[in-house]
Amino acid sequence: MKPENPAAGQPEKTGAPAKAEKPKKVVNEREARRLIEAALYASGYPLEPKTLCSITGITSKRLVSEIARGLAESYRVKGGALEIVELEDGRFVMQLKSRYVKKIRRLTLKPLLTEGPLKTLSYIAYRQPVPQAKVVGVRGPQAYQHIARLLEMGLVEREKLGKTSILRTTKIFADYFNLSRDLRLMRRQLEKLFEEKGWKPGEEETPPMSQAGQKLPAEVKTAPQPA
Amino acid sequence: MKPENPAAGQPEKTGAPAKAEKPKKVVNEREARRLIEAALYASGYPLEPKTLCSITGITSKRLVSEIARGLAESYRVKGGALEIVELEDGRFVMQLKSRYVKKIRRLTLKPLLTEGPLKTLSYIAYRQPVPQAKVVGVRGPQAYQHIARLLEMGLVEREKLGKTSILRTTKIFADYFNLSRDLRLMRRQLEKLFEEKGWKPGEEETPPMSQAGQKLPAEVKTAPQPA
Amino acid sequence: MSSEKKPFWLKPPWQVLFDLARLSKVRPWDLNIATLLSSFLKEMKQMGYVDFNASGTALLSSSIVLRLQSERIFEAEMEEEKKGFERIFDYVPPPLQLPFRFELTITGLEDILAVLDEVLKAEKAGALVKVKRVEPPPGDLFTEYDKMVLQWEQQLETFYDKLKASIPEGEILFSKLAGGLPWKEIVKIFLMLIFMASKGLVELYQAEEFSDIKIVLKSKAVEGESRLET
Repeated sequence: MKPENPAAGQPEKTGAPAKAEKPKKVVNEREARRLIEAALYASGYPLEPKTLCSITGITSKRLVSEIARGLAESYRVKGGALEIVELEDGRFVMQLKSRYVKKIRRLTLKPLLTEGPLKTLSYIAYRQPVPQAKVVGVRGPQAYQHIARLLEMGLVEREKLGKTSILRTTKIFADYFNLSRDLRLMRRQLEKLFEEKGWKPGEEETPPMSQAGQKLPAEVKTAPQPA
Repeated sequence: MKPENPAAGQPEKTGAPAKAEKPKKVVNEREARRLIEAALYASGYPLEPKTLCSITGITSKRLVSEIARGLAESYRVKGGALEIVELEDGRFVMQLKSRYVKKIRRLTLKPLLTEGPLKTLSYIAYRQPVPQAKVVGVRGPQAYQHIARLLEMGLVEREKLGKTSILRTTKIFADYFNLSRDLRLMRRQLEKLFEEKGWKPGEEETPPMSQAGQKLPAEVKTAPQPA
Repeated sequence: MSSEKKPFWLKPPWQVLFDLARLSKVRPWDLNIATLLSSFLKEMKQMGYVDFNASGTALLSSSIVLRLQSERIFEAEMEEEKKGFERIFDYVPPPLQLPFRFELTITGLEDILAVLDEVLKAEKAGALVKVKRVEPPPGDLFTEYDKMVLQWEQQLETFYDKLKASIPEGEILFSKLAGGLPWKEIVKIFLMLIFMASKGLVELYQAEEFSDIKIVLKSKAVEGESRLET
């Protein structure tokens, strides 16, 4: 092991020394695409076209966005577990398709949200702006912990309105699902997302959750999980 | 010292009967491939075929390795910035091709851990298996928080031995930093690395602190295990 | 005593600070303690001498008002929290699974080695810190508070129900109620009674300092009255 050589053990033997620390020169489109892919993979957060320009050395934001869009399309066509999403504001992000998240939970070094906080998040997103007391009333007292975690992660924000605490989702939340920042529009988008999961707003039929220990009626009222 | 499996980290005997933890529904190969991709992406460190079996529900390590190899091949053909590499010991890892590593440095990359928890982790790694009380004695009371974080991330595990809590690093730690999973070997590796630097643990002048950003992410991505 | 001969502090607006019976009737947030006290001090200075008795009383009253003010806030919060725990039915949509985004980190083995050297130096220097087990750091203050209030409310409720069931006569002496219990429990019961008294669930009577406390369940009394009426 040669820790002083960071590339040690990398099976790649391209022989091409990575000399370009300053990729200012215009690179070809294929290379730009790879650089964008590298940047999106490494960052773990949405990147602006401006940043992608600086990484690739391309000066046109439009061009860089086009290349990124092409990359996103190639991911979509390949149909793998990863996706590159262009957000409403023109930023790009690489992520795991959400249906795979549960399955890889134990492998990640990044602690992930469990089902409880995720449901609380769903509820806040659906009913926002919603008083904290209502969220707790529906989700049970453990919602206080969920809310604390969601606040910590920046997915939800709390605002004092007199004696009441009002909760709503943040831009970070909207970024994750590429939702509109307009609350009404977001609600419609969310309804669509929920429908895709087999849930219809206001529908009475709500088979009990399979998990044991679901004591709160609110918990029982949730729609079945997709397998 | 916990009786470590001496074969841990060694190339797997593909002929050995695979004991899947919970025989899950066998997924089709395409879906298995996506699950492997998801797992490799999410972990960021090398995964054993055994782990990939448990993620995909496939019982044969040979089959799972074959699928992973197919996935690696598709990455190679695509020629992007990412690659999937099969290490000498049969583990698979997804990583950024080394020539792109330098180029994405300008992005704000987060450290795995801040300095405090990192110090606590390094101490545990060097002195393991080590009583928690000793770690706290050397590192101060804030070490309790560090330990909690390290446990949550799965880098460290705690075992009760009577009234004493014993700490040691996990396989994930070894895989992440490309160290042997055998604790004695790991210590020897750490000592050797110290010597290579001309340092004597805790005796000479502090080596210059590595600058954040100078650490190449590729280093995090593991190289093949030393034999 | 004619009003002319009264010291200035027994006149409005300071008068309220020296009349405890009245103090308990005012709405605490109607009093501007800061203004009241600064004008009181100004008047006192003008008098040419300081009456420590009066100043002491003013100080005591101010602290009572401040306490009442904070209690009001607390009550309001409690009210909100209580409302929060009423079970509400609403349709809860299924959990939205957040997509996972990998983050390449810049921590490598070299970082481990660099910090390890420092740690081992500290170890060698015998810089062993004597450490007491510390509790994990408090989480979000509001959450902790919320949890505490919830627990407290639940305990209070259970305790009150038990009390109602176990003393049909509606009153009991504290010594009888808490006799034989561990010290910690006694303190807990005492605090709960104080809390219940402030909520008007019980009345507490103590003939003199350090004498036994008589606890009278208010609902019992009310029920008793209503039974008598019928």
